[in-house]
Amino acid sequence: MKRKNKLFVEKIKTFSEGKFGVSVRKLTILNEEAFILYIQELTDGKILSDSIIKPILQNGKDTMLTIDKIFSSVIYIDDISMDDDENKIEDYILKGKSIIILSNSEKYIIANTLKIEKRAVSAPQVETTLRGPRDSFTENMDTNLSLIRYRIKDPSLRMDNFVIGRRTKTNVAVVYIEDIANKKHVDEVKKRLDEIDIDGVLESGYIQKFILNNTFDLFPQAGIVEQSDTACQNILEGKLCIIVEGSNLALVVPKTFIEFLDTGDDHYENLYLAIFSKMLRFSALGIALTLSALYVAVVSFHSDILPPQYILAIATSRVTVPFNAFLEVIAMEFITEVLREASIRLPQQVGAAISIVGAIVIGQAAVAAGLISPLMVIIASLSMMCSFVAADYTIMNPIRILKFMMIFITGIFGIFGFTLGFTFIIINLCSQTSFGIPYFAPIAPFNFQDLKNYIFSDVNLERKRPKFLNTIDKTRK
Amino acid sequence: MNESLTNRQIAFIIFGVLIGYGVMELPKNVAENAGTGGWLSLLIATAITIIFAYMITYLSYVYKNKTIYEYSERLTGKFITHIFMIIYIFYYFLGFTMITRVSCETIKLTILLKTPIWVLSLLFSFVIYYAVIKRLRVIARVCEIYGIFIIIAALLIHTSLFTQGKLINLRPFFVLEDLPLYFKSTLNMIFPFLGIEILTIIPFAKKNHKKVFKYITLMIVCISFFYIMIVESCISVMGVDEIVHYNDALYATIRRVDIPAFQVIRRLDGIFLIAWIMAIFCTITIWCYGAIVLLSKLFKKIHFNLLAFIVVFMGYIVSQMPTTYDQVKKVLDYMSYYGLVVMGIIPTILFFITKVKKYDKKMQ
Amino acid sequence: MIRKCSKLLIIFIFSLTLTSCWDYEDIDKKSIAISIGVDQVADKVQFSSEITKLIPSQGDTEKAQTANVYNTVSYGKNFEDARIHYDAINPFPVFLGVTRVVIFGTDYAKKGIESYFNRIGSIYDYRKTLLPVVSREKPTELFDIKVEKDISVGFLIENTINSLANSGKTLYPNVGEVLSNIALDEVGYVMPYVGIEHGHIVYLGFAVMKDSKLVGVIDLVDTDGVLYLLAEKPILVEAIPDPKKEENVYSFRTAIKKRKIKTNYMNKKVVINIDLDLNAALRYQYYTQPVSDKKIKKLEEMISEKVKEDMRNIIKRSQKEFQCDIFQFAKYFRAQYPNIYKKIKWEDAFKDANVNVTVKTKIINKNLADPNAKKKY
Amino acid sequence: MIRKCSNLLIIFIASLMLTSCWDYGDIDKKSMTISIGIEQIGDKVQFSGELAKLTPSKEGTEKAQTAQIYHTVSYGKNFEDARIHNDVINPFPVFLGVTRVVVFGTNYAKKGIEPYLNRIGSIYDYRKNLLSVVSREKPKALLNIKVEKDISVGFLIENMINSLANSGKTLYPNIGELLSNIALGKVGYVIPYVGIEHDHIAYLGFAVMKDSKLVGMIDLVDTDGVLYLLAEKPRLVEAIPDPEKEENIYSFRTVIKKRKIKTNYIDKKVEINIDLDLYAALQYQYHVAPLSDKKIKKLEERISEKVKEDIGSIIKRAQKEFQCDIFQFARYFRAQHPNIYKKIKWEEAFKDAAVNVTVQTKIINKNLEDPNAKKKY
Repeated sequence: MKRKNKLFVEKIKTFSEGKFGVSVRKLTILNEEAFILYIQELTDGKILSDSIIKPILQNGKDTMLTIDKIFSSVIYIDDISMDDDENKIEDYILKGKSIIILSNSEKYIIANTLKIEKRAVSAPQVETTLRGPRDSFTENMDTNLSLIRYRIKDPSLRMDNFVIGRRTKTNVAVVYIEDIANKKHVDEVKKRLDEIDIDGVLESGYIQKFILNNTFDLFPQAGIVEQSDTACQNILEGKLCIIVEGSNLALVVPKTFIEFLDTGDDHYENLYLAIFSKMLRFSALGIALTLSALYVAVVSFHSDILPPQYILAIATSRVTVPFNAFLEVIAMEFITEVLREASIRLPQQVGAAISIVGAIVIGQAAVAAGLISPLMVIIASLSMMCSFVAADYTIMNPIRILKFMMIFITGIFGIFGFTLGFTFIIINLCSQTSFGIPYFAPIAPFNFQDLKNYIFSDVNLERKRPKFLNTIDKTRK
Repeated sequence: MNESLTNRQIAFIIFGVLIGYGVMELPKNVAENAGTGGWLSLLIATAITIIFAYMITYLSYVYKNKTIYEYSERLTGKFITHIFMIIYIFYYFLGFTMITRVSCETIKLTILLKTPIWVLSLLFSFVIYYAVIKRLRVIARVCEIYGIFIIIAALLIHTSLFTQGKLINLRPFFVLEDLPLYFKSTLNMIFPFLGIEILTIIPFAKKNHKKVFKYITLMIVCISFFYIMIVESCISVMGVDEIVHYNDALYATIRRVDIPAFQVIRRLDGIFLIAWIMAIFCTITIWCYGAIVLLSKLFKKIHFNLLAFIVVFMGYIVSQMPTTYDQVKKVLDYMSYYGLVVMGIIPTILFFITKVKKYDKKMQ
Repeated sequence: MIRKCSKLLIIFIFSLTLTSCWDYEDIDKKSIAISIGVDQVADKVQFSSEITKLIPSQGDTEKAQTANVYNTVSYGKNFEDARIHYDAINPFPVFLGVTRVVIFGTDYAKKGIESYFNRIGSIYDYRKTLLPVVSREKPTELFDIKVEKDISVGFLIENTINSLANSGKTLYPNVGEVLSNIALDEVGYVMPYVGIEHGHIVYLGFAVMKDSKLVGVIDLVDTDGVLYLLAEKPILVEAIPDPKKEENVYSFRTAIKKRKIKTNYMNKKVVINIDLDLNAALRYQYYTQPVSDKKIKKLEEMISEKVKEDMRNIIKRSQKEFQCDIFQFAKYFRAQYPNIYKKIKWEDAFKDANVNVTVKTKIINKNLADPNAKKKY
Repeated sequence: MIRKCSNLLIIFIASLMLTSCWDYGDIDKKSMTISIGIEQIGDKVQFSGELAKLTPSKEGTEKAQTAQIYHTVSYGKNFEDARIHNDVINPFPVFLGVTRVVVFGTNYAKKGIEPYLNRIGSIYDYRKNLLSVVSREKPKALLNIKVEKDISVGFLIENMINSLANSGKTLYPNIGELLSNIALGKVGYVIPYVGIEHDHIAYLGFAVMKDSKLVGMIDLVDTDGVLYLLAEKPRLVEAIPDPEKEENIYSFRTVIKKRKIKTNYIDKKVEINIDLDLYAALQYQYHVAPLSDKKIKKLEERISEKVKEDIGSIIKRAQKEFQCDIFQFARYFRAQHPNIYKKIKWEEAFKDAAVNVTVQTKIINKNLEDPNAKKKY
């Protein structure tokens, strides 16, 4: 009986040396001492004193307190439990819990007094939309889960919790609706999350790297989501949302190529605007990838594709330019990429101004100095603007890289190289799978219904959930 | 490895195989053999192809998820199957190399004058190798996307060609006395229809039920209308006498037309080139895939990717061998007769054996 | 103590280096010479050149306009003398890094241009990839021509020769190659020959230089032979009349597939065997006639015959008229028989060397045309 | 192992490809020909070209201004020779993708333009929908005219013929159509004929080509007949004098409603029936005079009569003077009787073919005017 107590006392002794940053509070009540172990930075001092120390001291004045009595009738905290395993004490304390040990008791009480500073729920920065709720995810796990929970009040909403990272022990929650999400996907995600063996997870990006099926795949297979309503939309559709403690961007898995271009507010606007903005985004994606390459193909290889007036106009505008078209395009694209990177890295006040000023001033000066043809400045800035169009910016990163590949191959083979470069990208896209679902789903293995629903993205027309997800509960209505 | 494709993907694979290099000199062959009444011989050729296609689909339909190797082994025994396999492999390999070579030759003579041939076919081989090692399902998906793009581009181009052409060039539509000529000319109109036999290597799964026949015949009819549209629009622009002089008849016609209505793309050769190179890519990838699959059936031990590398590498070497353009053309002419054997005779033999031995009843 | 004076030392060295930057000079503070003309007038050497005028013209728009050009002329007993007179005129030090072309007048070329080549080889900022050209008229006349097609005469000549060389119709010998030929002194070399016709600067053909002295000119029409021998990738057009019907001409574009030059030395006589494999592509016929295989064979022979004819009489001309090995066969002979080469005197050996040329042509395509298509009606 | 060597292979090939871009040539490094003139002088072929000068004029304004023009001339015994002499003048490789018009001189047209048409058909960067024109004066003179109305002579001619063709007053035959007529063999064709009138470039009518040789000229005035037969949508103006009062003229604009050409072959003679339905719209009367229905009937007959006479005379002229089927009736005959066409020789058959023309006109509107309104006072 006494053995367990002796271990507890040793534990208290080691902690009280103050090496671990754990503070020990001794309370003497009637005939015995009670010890409260907690980490200063992680506990809410007010709760500790009001709902633990005060009641113990008051009740301890006149009655004999045993551990069970304290547990059941003294402490006011809601989340409270009992345990007797001594080496779990450290974990509980590190998790921000406080431990109450009586000098002669065999068990100890674990009370959740966690309090860390958290950002208020603010408007989305990454995925800003015109119409749509403003509350986006924050770094705090509970707020994120509460944002989802209050939107989907479905009993079968499951939030499986995982602890990943030997040292950081970050909580990762996989949120899905049990009778919609496809069993195979859920198990696959769980299997991969369990397999992760790493010392620390700091952002959802880490998790994303692990659940890819091949690290060298060019296109992202998990979408990021910052707005809680888009997250709930995906969960309702049958996808899984992975929320990582300490990161404000949740992951949505599995995600196909065209869903990266689908913003939340398409579903709220009227039908025609949704269709129009979808077409706009697709053509912008195409322009971002191919416009510079086509400029090189037309100016330097087969310039008789254009009618005569256009050829003469381009030729006269390019006369003073010392570089050939290929180098000019590479230089201009490089400048626009540098500007984009600079505008992100610079602090907020300076950043926005720099990118616009930079693009115009450099463009204008380059044209005035006769280094770049005016047409090229237009093309470079247009393709830069087009690359901001996608709702989920992660799809645009590979496009920016592939643009250079297309320019190089067109610079060598003209239209022939252009077509084969484009084919190379299409093959790569079609061969990729995101959790078993073909990446180019509604287009490549063609399904008219899904494609229609995707383009219209109108809730009352959409009777069925996308077939490629093959969810358990098929119908929406 | 489940290689099952949806009916729609099978139809688009046939579209990808048929529409390729044959389209480029189709107007010339038709005009040379059958004059302005060529559309009739095209229809006759389509009818024959539909019959062959029906037979091959029936075979694949009866022997679910089996390729020709398996069900011909069942029907005709090991030895004959090996002969068939060698015939098919050589046919696919020859097709793959010669079409690559003749397309690179045409691309060199039309748009990239100073680029050497070996570089063009090297780039082709790279992309084809990348496509082939991704296996049939990815090729089917690519063919689906490209099929739609090619159809849209073709409709745009050929309707505008019709507006520029003269109706009088198309007449006389039908000359009674020339009827035997039309039948005779279907013989050398086989080349554009070569490719149906690819169905033998596509294993049908349960989901390819009865409707697959409808899909395939519908696609072949749509392809034949596609061909007739091309031939009639080219003859309407160039006239029967002029078009026989150009081996790249379709490209010559497109370079001859200037549609003031589309302001920027008034010269259509930009769109046409992209669509045509995509079509060539689909054809060559599927022919190459055919050769590799059958080879992998014979040499089970060698890993598929290694086999693919060998076939593509050998194909590249063989495609550099012929020195002049006319040699390649001669090989392609023999290919069309060889194609008759592969597309016609062997499937009919297997079809009759199945019917005679009533295997199809047993398999149900 | 060392600490104290080391600081002093650093300051002193620092100030020294700051004040005197030796090689520093802005590009716009230099008079940039675009092309140099060298000619012999009586006993004086004449330097004439085109220098870019960098003063912004009156309508000063911030758009950088291409430089326009002014000409200068200076005379002197020898190069150094002429150069001093030349410097005396220019406001800024002369910068030769941009020079595109050196034009030698005919009289100077006749006297010998080796001396100026060595000068080019040695002066620091002269680029060795400079284009040397011999001109029929005087360089000063050439520079006085009003040029609308290009920025200046220098650019025009260099662009013309460059575009012709890229399309395989002439040679683009740069100073480096000429210097190496001079070093191998038993051989001559050819240089582009330009002149003025109807107010246009025109490439007339090749100037043949023996011991760097102008000995003759090869007209444009018969430069084919030289190109088949010397050019890297000559792409030439041969117009072959139809054997039966004279006025139907077949136009072929020929490209070299393989060129082998073998020399051997038999009973005191040098034998040079040149064999050439040509790929010919029939571009079009004046009047489309069916072309049977037999006729293809016939045409192949006629092309080989014509090309052999061209090469043979250009070599005969270089043996008889110019009497010098302008095709640098010496290099091949020395490569194959180094010891014999040391013994014999190559100039005379070359003069009476017998040369046999074998040409095989193969018509590879008919430019996607099918002349023998059967007409329906 | 394969993985390792395949990486090596890829790097090697990538670097190889990067260094040598074979077909690379920027558009502004090309001398773009706007129009080409071909003339036969003695036994030499003369190419005179009009090229776009891309060097911006001295006042380099900000907006891209239209290109200026410069001219080149070159001679040669055949096209290939003339082309080389043309290349030696231009600083950059010649680019023919922008060519607007090909001008044939009269004596070259007389000798036969088929060779040059085949050349256009085969050269890669020639656009086949080029306009070809025969000029009365020498092409060199035509191209050197100072033009203020348009950028250059080439653009001027092309825009002029194009606008006339769009308004149905002339034909716009591009090279493609001419080549298919030549391939058809037994027919002639007409090409626009231009010349210089009081130093303005003017469209003079049609040049008639038999076996691609110039045999005659149809003046502008009597081209109506040709347009009624060949143009797709001719819109011509007919001035018809009032039957009673001569000097009051009615001006009609006529449009074709239906045009049917039927041919048949009766006892060894070809018979061509052309029937034509015209819509005529009265534009105005010189002197406004009331117009009764009877008079409208009368005017309709007069119009049909005039058009019938125009067409009849031009066909008779084609049969007698030019003796060749310039209206390509052969196509209609072949379409309707293919086997007879195989048997007979069309040139002779056409010469003595019986042609009957029937024209019906219908006056559809009087341009919203009411000439027979009764005046009150």
